Amino acid sequence: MRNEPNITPAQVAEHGLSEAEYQTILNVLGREPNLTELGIFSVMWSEHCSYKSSKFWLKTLPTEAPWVICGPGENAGVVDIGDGKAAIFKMESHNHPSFIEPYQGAATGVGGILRDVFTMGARPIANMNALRFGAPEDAKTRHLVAGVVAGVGGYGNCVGVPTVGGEVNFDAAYNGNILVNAMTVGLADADKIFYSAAAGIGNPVVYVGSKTGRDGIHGATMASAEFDDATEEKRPTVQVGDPFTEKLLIEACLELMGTDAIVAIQDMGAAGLTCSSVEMADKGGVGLDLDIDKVPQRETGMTPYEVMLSESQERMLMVLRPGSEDAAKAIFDKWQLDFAVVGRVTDTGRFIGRNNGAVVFDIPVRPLVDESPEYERPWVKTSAPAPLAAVTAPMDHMAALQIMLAGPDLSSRRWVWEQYDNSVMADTVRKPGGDAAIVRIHGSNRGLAITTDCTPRYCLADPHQGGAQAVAEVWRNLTAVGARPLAITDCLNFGNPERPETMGQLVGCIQGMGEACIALDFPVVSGNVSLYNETHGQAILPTPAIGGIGVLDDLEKHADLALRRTDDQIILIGETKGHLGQTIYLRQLLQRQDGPPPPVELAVERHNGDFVRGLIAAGTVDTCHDLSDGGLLVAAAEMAMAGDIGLDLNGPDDPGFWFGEDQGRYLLSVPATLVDAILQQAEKRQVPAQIIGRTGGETLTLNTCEPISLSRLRRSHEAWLPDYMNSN
Amino acid sequence: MKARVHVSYKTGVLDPQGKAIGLTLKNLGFAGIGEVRQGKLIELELAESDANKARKAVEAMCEKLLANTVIENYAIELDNE
Amino acid sequence: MKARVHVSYKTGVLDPQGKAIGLTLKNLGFAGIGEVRQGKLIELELAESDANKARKAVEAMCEKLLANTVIENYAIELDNE
Amino acid sequence: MKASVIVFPGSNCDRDIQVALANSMGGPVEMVWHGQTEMAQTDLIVLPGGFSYGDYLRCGAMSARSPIMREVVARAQQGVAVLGICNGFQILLEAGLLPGALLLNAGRNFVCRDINIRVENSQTQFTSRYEQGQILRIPVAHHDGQYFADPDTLAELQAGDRIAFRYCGSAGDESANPNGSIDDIAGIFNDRRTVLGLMPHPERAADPLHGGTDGRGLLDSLVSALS
Ligand SMILES: Nc1ncnc2c1ncn2[C@@H]1O[C@H](COP(=O)(O)OP(=O)(O)O)[C@@H](O)[C@H]1O
Ligand SMILES: [Mg+2]
Repeated sequence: MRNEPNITPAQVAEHGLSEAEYQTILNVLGREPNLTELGIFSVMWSEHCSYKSSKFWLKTLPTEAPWVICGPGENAGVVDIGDGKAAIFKMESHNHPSFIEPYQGAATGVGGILRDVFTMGARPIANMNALRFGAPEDAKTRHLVAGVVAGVGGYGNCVGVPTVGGEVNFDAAYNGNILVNAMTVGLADADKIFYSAAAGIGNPVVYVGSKTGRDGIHGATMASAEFDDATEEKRPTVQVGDPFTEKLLIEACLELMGTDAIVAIQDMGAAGLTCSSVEMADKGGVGLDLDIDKVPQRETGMTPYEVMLSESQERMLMVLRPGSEDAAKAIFDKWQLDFAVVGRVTDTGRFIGRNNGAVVFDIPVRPLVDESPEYERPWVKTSAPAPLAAVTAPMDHMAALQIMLAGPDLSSRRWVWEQYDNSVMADTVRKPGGDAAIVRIHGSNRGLAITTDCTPRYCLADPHQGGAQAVAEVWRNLTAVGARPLAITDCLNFGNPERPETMGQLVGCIQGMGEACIALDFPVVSGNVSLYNETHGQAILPTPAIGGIGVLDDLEKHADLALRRTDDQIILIGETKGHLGQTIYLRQLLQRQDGPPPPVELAVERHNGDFVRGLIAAGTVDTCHDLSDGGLLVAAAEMAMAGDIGLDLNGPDDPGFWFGEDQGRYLLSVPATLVDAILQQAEKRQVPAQIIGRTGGETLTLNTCEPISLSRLRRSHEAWLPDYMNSN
Repeated sequence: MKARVHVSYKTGVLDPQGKAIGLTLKNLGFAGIGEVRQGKLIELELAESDANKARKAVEAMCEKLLANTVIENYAIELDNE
Repeated sequence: MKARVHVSYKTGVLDPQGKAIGLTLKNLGFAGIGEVRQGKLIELELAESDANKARKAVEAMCEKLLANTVIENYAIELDNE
Repeated sequence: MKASVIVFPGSNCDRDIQVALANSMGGPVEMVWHGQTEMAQTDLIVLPGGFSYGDYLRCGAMSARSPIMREVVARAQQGVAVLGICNGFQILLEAGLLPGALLLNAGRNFVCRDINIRVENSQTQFTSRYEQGQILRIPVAHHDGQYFADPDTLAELQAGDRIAFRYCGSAGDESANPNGSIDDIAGIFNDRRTVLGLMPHPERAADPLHGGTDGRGLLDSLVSALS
């Protein structure tokens, strides 16, 4: 081992390690680490890589179902979707880099999640993006929205994977800490999944993709630290994405995966070469020897520390079968990508790095992973919200609707998704704008439905209900297009877990999510945790973003929210109690954020959803929209605007009826001839169903309110976001 | 007065465009090509005729808009200076 | 030897990027800004040490790849020339 | 009929056009790697959409200098039909097979949207299945789709009936130009009308599940002319 100066307490602190953690390192090594070793421990034990604050609670989430091929623990989750195919998917955060450099931060976020998915042998077929920004009035918001959206599009469009949906929220709680969560869904043959466990003593360890530079050194530790005014200093840790190289990497990897050369494969994400090699070695129960000087390098004079901790993008690590190196190299040469044998699998159980022959680090693999800290952080249960104070309607319902549809919460997101190529690959069946996107399983008549959802204001008021609601809404959005929900991925964005209140939010949300997953048979198969999302002690809203997929067995039988016919009857499915607590109505029209969020009754949710899905699968219903933000009247208006067909609605005058956000509800538009049969079936199944209107004309009409023309409604609904972005 | 602002990636920042250009030049048969970097050149016409003031103004423009100082450097050239 | 190639739009070709920069600068409160144009600056490291030969080579690169002469002009600067 | 799709590094609509063409032809479509210098006999060469070479430097610039392009130019000169879609259109311009250039969208953002185009010349092997003046609904998805030509070139295109498609509103009259293209141009022919370049993606409107099949006529026209 090279002689190096002793590690100082300041260096330990700089690496984000506590004294106790440093003690463990001393015990593991039986000696003092050198700087490279300290760096390796620090990234492996960062919150981002070790999940030290959340592991305990994550273990409580249900992860199994007969159709789950691979749950959490690998690069992404894998579920069987029938016909010998598997869907592989995951969501991941890139919050901190996107706040510092929105374009590149968002772009490299998309690149990272794509790699997690094609690492496992899948061709990526769809991207999603769940975005949370500060208040529109905040000076930085516009610039951040522009940069993030351009970055998501810039990367996804270039690699040729359609971005088919997502969400956008604005709230002052994100002013200093935006959320950029990206999800990728891929498709593979169910019997050709690739895993990351290294195996085969003596097998070559191969590095492919881009060269290693000094980018993002300590990126993983940055994602685990709070922001402060020194943030500027950390700037060079931002990386520039190269989607062109990523596209080549996808093609080259998939080509190599068509042969039998690969024993194990892992992308280099956070903590780069360190994390990927250690994980591969640990999963396989083997050791790994690396020749650091063999790693392709973009810059001269890089130290082993820098090579091991670099977060350069577009790189992968593989263990190959001996003798297959030349054939593999030929493929990467064809795609003009770097290829280098950088090490061997060993039976020592140690992770050893050599630079020009000299050992520069030597760490036992198991303890590096197993001894990683795990904290059962103290937490306090979020206190129950006070009951909702009385609500009086500030204006007539149609006026309220117009304001809501033309505001930051509910206005059209077209300005965003038109910057994303949503139809490349020519398999997009339902583009953004509906409840869930639908992508055809290539070459078949089956499809995957995909959505992401979370209602952070509910999670703030009641984490438990909010966590359950996020899962339920995903399930409902998949159901609303007729898909059979299969599984979810999550991206848990929270503040500083060392604060018991924040930890309480995390615990509450996970508990609520878990309950919903069990009740809906909807396991978690992958996910990501992003903590310390706060600036100057101001935490974000608790935001457990959920991404879900479902399968459609016959694409001819799916539903869409756009009205298709005049003289249809509109049927409301589910019970409407008129729950106004934490609604958009309160928030936007009365500037109030009180009361409990709507309760999620999981059994009812499932019962109503199964009923609706049955109608769609039977071909009886082709027009359906679930009820969420904004409630009934907003959903009805969205259906009318999308289909360019008017609506005449009738019901009680109570604002709770039209704007309440009761869960487990759907609107159906059905030809008059089918109405009776549907209502009878509903009655038999004890599913609440009632007629609330009919389609036709060019206006939206509600009871005795003044009708509004659809074109006017649409104009203001479409205008808010582009107007906001174009004004400065 | 005319100002020319040259914006380029900081050293150490990956320049995917430059990389691809270098590759293509090699594929086209050009030999002896080392690193290739692509930057932006922004040319501005300014009403200001005092060079000092002009430089100050352009510097402010760079900091505020023209360069992304997280990953880019800038250099300013003024006509008649 | 280092070569710098400056590629800019020919007059008459719309430059939406330059236009938008000009507009944003005005919105940011900068006054007295006339036309703004955005071009590219490509920097190449060359093994060639003879300036004449280097210029010839870079000219060929421009004609073959670096500039689209339908819409763009180019200018070459060599270090040590 | 034999059709070949050229695959460049970064092409990403190669499979899409392959599938759509195969459906129209009822037979297989050859994929040709850009690094090849030769190509089997073929009746149609397609340069697909995508981000070849990442659209770095200029869209299509590096692909236009790929080894296979020498052969594509030679075949085009012999009169073999060549179709360039989106990035393929950009490559055709960079390769000099069509005049003009494609610049950054006037709105400076990537734009992905269903738009209307009007068939301006139905008397060609690319468009015979359409009516003159027919309005088609087809998606565009591009960042650099603003067609530009100097006044002389533009006049030549207009006089020679070489404008294939123009962006238009749903009634076919008012302008609904998504990228600021000069004269609302969405696609152009070479002087012999054997080469077509266009920004919209017919292969994404070729199947009922795409939400429309207006792009299919272009492929069917080629199949009926070249079979
Ligand atoms: N960032 C985004 N990227 C792509 N599509 C988006 C984005 N934000 C919203 N959308 C799309 O806009 C539509 C409305 O979004 P949202 O109101 O969140 O739907 P829902 O209430 O059904 O969950 C959806 O189709 C969604 O996919
Ligand atoms: Mg919905």
